[in-house]
Amino acid sequence: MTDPMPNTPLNALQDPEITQPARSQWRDVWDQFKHHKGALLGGGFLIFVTLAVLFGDMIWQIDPKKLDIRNKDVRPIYTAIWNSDAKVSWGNPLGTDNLGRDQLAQVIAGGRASMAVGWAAMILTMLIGTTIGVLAGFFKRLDGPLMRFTDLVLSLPILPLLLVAVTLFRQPLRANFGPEMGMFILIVGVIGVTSWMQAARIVRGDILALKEREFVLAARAAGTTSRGIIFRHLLPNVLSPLMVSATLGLATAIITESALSFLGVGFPSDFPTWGKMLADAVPRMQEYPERVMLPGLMISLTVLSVNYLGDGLRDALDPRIRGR
Amino acid sequence: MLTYTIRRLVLSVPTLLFIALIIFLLLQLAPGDPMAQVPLTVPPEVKQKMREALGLGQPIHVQFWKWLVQMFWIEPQVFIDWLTNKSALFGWLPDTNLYTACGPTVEGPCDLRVISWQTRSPVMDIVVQRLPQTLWVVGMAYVVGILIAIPIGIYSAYRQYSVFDQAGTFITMIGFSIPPFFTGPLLIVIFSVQLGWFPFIYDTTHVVDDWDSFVFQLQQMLMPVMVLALQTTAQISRFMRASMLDNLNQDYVRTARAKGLSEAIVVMIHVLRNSMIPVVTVIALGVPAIFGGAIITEVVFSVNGIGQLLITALFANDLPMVLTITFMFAVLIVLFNLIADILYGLLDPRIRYD
Amino acid sequence: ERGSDGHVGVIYWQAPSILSPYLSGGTKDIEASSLVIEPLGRFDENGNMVPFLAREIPTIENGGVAEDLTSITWKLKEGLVWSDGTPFTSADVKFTADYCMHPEGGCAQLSKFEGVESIETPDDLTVVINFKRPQPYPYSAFMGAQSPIIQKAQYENCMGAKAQECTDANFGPIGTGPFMVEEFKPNDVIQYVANPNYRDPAKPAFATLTLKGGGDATGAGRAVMETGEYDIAWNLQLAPDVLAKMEEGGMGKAESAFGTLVERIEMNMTDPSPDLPEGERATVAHPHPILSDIRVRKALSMAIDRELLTEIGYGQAGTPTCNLVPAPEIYASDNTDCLVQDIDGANALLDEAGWTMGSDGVRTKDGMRLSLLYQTSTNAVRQDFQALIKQWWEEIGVETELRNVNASVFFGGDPGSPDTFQKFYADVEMYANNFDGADPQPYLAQYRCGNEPKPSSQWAGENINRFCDPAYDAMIDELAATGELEARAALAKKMNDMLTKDTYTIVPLVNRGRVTGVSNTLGGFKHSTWDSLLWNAADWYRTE
Amino acid sequence: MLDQPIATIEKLRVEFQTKDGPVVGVEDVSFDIKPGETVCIVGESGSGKSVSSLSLMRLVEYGGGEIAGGRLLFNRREGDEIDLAKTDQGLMRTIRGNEIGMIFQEPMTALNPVFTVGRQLTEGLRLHMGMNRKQAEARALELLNQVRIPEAERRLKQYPHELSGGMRQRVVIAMALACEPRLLIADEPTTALDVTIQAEILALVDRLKRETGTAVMFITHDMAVVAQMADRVVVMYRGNKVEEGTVEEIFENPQHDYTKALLSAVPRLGEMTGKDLPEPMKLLGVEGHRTDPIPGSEDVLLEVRNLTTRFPVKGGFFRRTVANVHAVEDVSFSIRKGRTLSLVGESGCGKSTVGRSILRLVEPQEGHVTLGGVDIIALGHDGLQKARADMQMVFQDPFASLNPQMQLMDQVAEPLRNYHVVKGKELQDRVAQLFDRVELPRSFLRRFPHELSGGQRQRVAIARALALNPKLIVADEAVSALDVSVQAQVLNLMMELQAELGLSYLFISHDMAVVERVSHDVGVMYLGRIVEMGPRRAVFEDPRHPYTRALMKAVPIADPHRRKSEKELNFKPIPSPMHPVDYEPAPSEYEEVSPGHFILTTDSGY
Ligand SMILES: Nc1ncnc2c1ncn2[C@@H]1O[C@H](COP(=O)(O)OP(=O)(O)OP(=O)(O)O)[C@@H](O)[C@H]1O
Ligand SMILES: Nc1ncnc2c1ncn2[C@@H]1O[C@H](COP(=O)(O)OP(=O)(O)OP(=O)(O)O)[C@@H](O)[C@H]1O
Ligand SMILES: [Mg+2]
Ligand SMILES: [Mg+2]
Repeated sequence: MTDPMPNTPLNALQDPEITQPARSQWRDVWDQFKHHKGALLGGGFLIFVTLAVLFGDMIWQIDPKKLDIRNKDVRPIYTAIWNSDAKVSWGNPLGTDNLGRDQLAQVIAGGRASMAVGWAAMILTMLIGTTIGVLAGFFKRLDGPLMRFTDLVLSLPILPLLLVAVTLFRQPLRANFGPEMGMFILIVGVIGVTSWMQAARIVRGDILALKEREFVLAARAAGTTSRGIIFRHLLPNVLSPLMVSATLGLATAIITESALSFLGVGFPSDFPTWGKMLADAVPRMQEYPERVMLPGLMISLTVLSVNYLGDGLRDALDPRIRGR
Repeated sequence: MLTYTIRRLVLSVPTLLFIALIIFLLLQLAPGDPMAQVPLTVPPEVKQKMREALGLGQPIHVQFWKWLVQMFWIEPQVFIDWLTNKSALFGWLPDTNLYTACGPTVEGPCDLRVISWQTRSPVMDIVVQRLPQTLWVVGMAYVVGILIAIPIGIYSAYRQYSVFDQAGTFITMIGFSIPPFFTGPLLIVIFSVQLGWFPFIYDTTHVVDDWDSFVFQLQQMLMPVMVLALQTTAQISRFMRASMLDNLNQDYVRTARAKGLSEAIVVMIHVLRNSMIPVVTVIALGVPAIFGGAIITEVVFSVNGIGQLLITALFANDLPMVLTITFMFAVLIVLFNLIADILYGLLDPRIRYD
Repeated sequence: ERGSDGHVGVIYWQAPSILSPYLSGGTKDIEASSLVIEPLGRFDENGNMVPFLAREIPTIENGGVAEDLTSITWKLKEGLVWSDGTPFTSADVKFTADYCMHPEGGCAQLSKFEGVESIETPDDLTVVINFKRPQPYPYSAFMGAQSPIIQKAQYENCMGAKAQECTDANFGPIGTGPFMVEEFKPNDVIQYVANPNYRDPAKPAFATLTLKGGGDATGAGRAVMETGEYDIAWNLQLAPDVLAKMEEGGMGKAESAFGTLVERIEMNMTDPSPDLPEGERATVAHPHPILSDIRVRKALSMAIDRELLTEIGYGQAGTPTCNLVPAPEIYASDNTDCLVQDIDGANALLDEAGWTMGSDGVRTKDGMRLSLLYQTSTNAVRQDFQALIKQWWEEIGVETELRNVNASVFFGGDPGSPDTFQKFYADVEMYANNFDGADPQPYLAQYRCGNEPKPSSQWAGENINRFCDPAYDAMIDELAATGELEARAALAKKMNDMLTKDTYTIVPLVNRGRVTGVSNTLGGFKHSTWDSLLWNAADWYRTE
Repeated sequence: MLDQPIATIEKLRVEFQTKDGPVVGVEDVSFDIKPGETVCIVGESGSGKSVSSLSLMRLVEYGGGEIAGGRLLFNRREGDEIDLAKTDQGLMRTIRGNEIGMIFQEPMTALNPVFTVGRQLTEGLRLHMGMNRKQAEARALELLNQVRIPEAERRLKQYPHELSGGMRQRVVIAMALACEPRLLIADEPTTALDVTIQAEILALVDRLKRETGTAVMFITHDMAVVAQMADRVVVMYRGNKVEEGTVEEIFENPQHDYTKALLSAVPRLGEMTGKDLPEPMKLLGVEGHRTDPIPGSEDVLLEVRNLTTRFPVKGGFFRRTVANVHAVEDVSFSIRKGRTLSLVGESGCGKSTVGRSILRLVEPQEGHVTLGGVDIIALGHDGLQKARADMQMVFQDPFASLNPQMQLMDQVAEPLRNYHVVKGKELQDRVAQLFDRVELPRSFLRRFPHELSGGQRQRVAIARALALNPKLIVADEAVSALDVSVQAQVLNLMMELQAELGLSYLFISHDMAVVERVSHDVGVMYLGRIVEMGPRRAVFEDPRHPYTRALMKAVPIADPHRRKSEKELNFKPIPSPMHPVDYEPAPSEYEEVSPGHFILTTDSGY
């Protein structure tokens, strides 16, 4: 494994030629990403869950809202292993709830709502947070006012805001988008409006530091406008910290929605979400532990995989790590 | 440093006033009428009179001004009176009597405190009543969470990607993602129902005066504290780990090792001290949240702290209560932001504020 | 012996916020204050009147009630003292009435004193109440937990508008009851100690009582039946299987007692459409486009399987009913037609009404979809009911949108909120209601034309459905003038039927028992649904 | 006994386990160090110098490395010899800092920012020498005096950031010397420092070696430093030792190709003596490039008059300006077409600020800047953007000045896009031509900065600066971060471009040897002012201003026969450029000592 000794002084001074062919950035990101087992698993799980909640109802066609009182309190199929008397049925592999709704169908439908809330709220959070963070970090004049504004929003409790929003906007939203979509917009909106502050602070901090970096100065010297600097140079560089807070944001949005369901200010009662399934199952968790486990596990695993995915993406997107 | 602190404090006054105004306006938007509970039979003129007694029906800016006066002028007077008359610490001071309560027997000028619409009693009194349990349970949970989180964070970072690190990440994330309305009942079923070890209805009237009552206090605190601490632990340990990782690769760590210092000293003194700087500020920033952020846990264990007070007030349309509590949160947030900044300056000699 | 049994704990998952029934209509507040202040007489577990501060219940037979029903004379027990040791006199009783009837006081129990013209106190032990008109049921004032006697000395300066400012009195009333307030933490907990001046020297058996508020019904049930931390848990509206599981804990029982509490669906007779201008929405100006047709209402009722609802939601603690007034016996109509579910019949009825089934399973008529918004308060059992009923209604081609509102808001009565049950910005809504005491007259009188919640009355009013029928109004007046019990009962049944099976304005579902968790070691607890749950706290004792 | 080496490295091999499999840090290195001797390890960046030294300390393990083979024999104080490669970490701890001291490269980060200097100094003493606190403090004080830190007593209580870079590096040295180690490893101890401070530190290490007889292993990539310090030299190349010999042997008679090439690339102060014009370096083995002098023209391109730039310092309760940093004070000069003006001076004297003020990347307070007849200072926002097309900038750190997230193609195309010069296919061609120009393969177009070496990155930066055909390029320390060999190539490239395109450079540097090589004219800056300015030859061969003289003296010369003695060094600390708001500095006045050669006659603060 010895390097060929340079036979001429010329070679001695040349940099070792890069031999691999040029690769696209995304290929590179993927290569780095591949090394992170947790991220791969997390990403895989997330894709699986997303596909499952999106298309699961095509395969498992039972209506999640359909009540079947005769078939209530069916245990999941695997309980038969240790308890041969258990009421199980292949028609409801994961059992049914106290009104005979199929749990599998509910998990699928609930996941769709939870994931949609999570993603939408996260994207909204990131949009607001990034905009405010960039403006505050880049334009010195805006920094003070925007940061005070951030303090202000931080001190607003989410619950009163939601209640106010519900009373003010539910009617028009319901009229325009229907009860479920209207509530969805409302919840996503409120979560988005009350949780962007963390992202804004992170972005602002990073922008403040990046702004002093030489490549920004170089871009400015090359005649790039502020707009160009923000979009071409700064934003791509705050991507990896943003990624982390985005993944956390997704997780908190899912959890916040479930807390709202628990407090009874969320979706209509027959509209399943993981949070509501969990909340509904809590009083019977001794007799039917699977009913809390199922949505609980889904929430936890999703959050966990999102977190791992975020870790992996951060590593993959950070050129300092990728470069070495 | 002192100038900086004073400057920030002075600057925070307009910020707070502004925040108060925004909250006030926001709550005005919210529907709510304190006269909702008054029966129909009361004639409208009387209702109007009652409204006026509560300061309603006046133009918004007058109402706001009135609230400000009550909050910043009258309540402090009450507090000073209490300090000089009743409190153990300052009771030796000559008794003051700045505040004259309006009451059925009082003639002449009197001061009206911020009155809750729901209970018709001063808001501040109720808030003060709620402080002990909030601090015992929610505050303690924060402390416990931090105490658990920091060692976990340190060790996870020191042995990055080890089994401990992976398991720690896994467990803390699970802890982070499981809502308290599940963990709470779970603990209750296990520890109260099955094992019968702890009571789960929090007794807010319990007074700690001897060892036994202290033990009881610990028992009744344990479960809510555990539920809440789980979340704190999850978050702080992530921060701690990240911060440690940042510092473990610094040049000064190599210098310390080159001096022949043992690993324990290198990690626990050189690295930890630096890593704590950002974490301490994160911890300070989290303090305001503990006062309001535990609503669900408070409901599950009937702790009835400030979070529960806020939510009942909200549902009962008790505007003065909501306004006061939210404003107190805002004060805490602004204050702890300042504290976090000052702590940063104190902990990190490189930062100088002047 | 007084105080020998130590401590007793009561848990209410709604926390009392004030200790005066005159300033708050909330059950939690009324019942919490019932331990301290007492009325002249109460209703026992069977709905019978028992004298408390009065020597006996005045009747026409014993001469207490005037023949012409225009006055009632109460004789007070001798030697009664307030907990502070001062004597209890008829002046206190008269003061109580003056306090509540003060026009500026905002008294929440003013209806109890309706029709009262004057109160005389010929001597310290006699109270005479004169009515404006003959009062066939003269027991509304000073009977039951809603109108206890407060101490004149304590409240003298709290008349009228000042009532609100008397925090000390409102938080710590002086009473004649078995307990006195030691510490009151609003919305949290109340500590009581035995009243040293209680009239029966051997009672109460408990030296202290804690009334803890807050948490949720599940927690409250658990604390009594599974961990035994508390002795009484109030109002456990939990699914029967959940309650049964809790009873397995072995520390207590879920006791249910039936009264007049009926879980029902109310049909909105007016149009709640948001397209209407604010102020006209859900008012009598616009009849409901769908529900005005009695056939639709009837079909909706026929589609419901009340047996199943009861089994799922209440088990032993409920019976299916078709009546608005299910008790007392003599007032209960024998109406049982609704108990059998009839989907086909309902479908036929809707066909007949001109609602044709669409391809998506929803009926339409003249381009209008048979689509209803169904609201109720947030509560696990109610949500189960909603889901079940929605399913049945879908089977008859009715599209249903569900909504649940936080109970505090739903029943909060706030005219600013669009979500109160009075505003009824929905097509149908579900809740439970009952009447105090044993006389249904005021209850039935609620459905008078004009008594509906409307903008001009700040959305207050009890005629929730906006029902209006002159014939019914006439019966209300007739009932008010009838003194004879049989005739009253017949009239009341007729009125009940009119609201339920004749018009399907109110669709009763379940006659709900009140479920209370009671510790196995608590003796003497008598479950009355007619009065405060804690009405006989003086008689409680510890077994074993 | 004296001849017996203190440390012997035999066939050392170090591997790093990385995600992409094992990486060999050091492949095969053997040499020894005798007491009282300075062995210099040279080699370009990444050749394994640091890894070798860290292996000797057994610190590589903490960086993820592993000693895969070889022996590291060390003679302990008690006289027994042990193999450090096999010693356990417990025993190592008693050796580290005690018998082997180490000085690290970066004085800014080698000290823990949150502990006082005193605490960090005494830590090792208390551990190894068993001293109590008092004794340790006394010894620390003694050490600080030994390394000539003024006001040593006060320094002990200060935090690292309160000390200047030079002082910090001295503290690190004091720390390494604390327990009187028998072997001192200095890993590039002066790379980050100013020439003057560097000279002092070198002298200090040399003196310590002489006085205490410590063996020194001195790692550097700077051949001039080697010439000043070494007794023996070990040359490393890509993980291997390629040559070893006494310092004279290496300099006079290098055997290995790499050593030869390296020496040919080193600019030596004095090489240009007698020449008026700059000329590209002759690089060994690089055939066919011209090394003709570059004449330039006489037309003035850039005219700077009385440029003053100050940075406000805010403070007090109302955040008002309480003082100003006088970064640039009354500076005037001009640059002719096709010529290079160099600005030299110590760190913080305002060189960069001059460059940035000309492009108005910072706003100057006063003064006139005219570029080809355009008054830059008077321009509005749009005009300025247009004007910047004529003047471009190349920054110091090739890594920092390229956006890590952008492909090189886009980075070079950015100025073209900004000015809408060309579009589409044409744009790509243009960028490709620019790559050819700076001798980068076109296959690099789609790469990212991290995939390139430092020299290649700097070429990209130059290509970007060239994109708009500017008339002036401000090269702010454009080669300081590069290895000598790479530096020589980049310098040659710049000079070739100048010869071909008639570019003018404002060349900012603190490296006198480089400046001597490239400039037509030189300005020496001190504390915001130009203290001496004139044709390069005049300034270098006949420095008049006392500061210029001191600076020249401090520059190490890459010739082992011209070592400097410590006595010649005598520097004053630079005074602070911060002044209260009402401070009104006097204007600069110059005296022309020979044609075009001016020196400052008014007070410069030196
Ligand atoms: N922690 C590490 N992980 C992986 N590879 C490493 C690590 N440290 C050093 N290397 C590799 O070992 C080789 C030698 O590095 P070393 O730091 O010794 O170079 P150097 O000669 O000191 O360079 P410089 O002059 O830049 O300090 C390099 O190729 C480098 O990539
Ligand atoms: N943005 C700024 N704000 C405040 N002070 C500044 C700023 N930029 C530079 N200075 C100060 O101006 C002085 C000159 O700085 P400048 O960067 O021009 O020095 P330099 O000669 O380029 O130094 P170096 O060789 O270290 O790059 C220094 O004292 C520096 O601290
Ligand atoms: Mg190195
Ligand atoms: Mg500079």
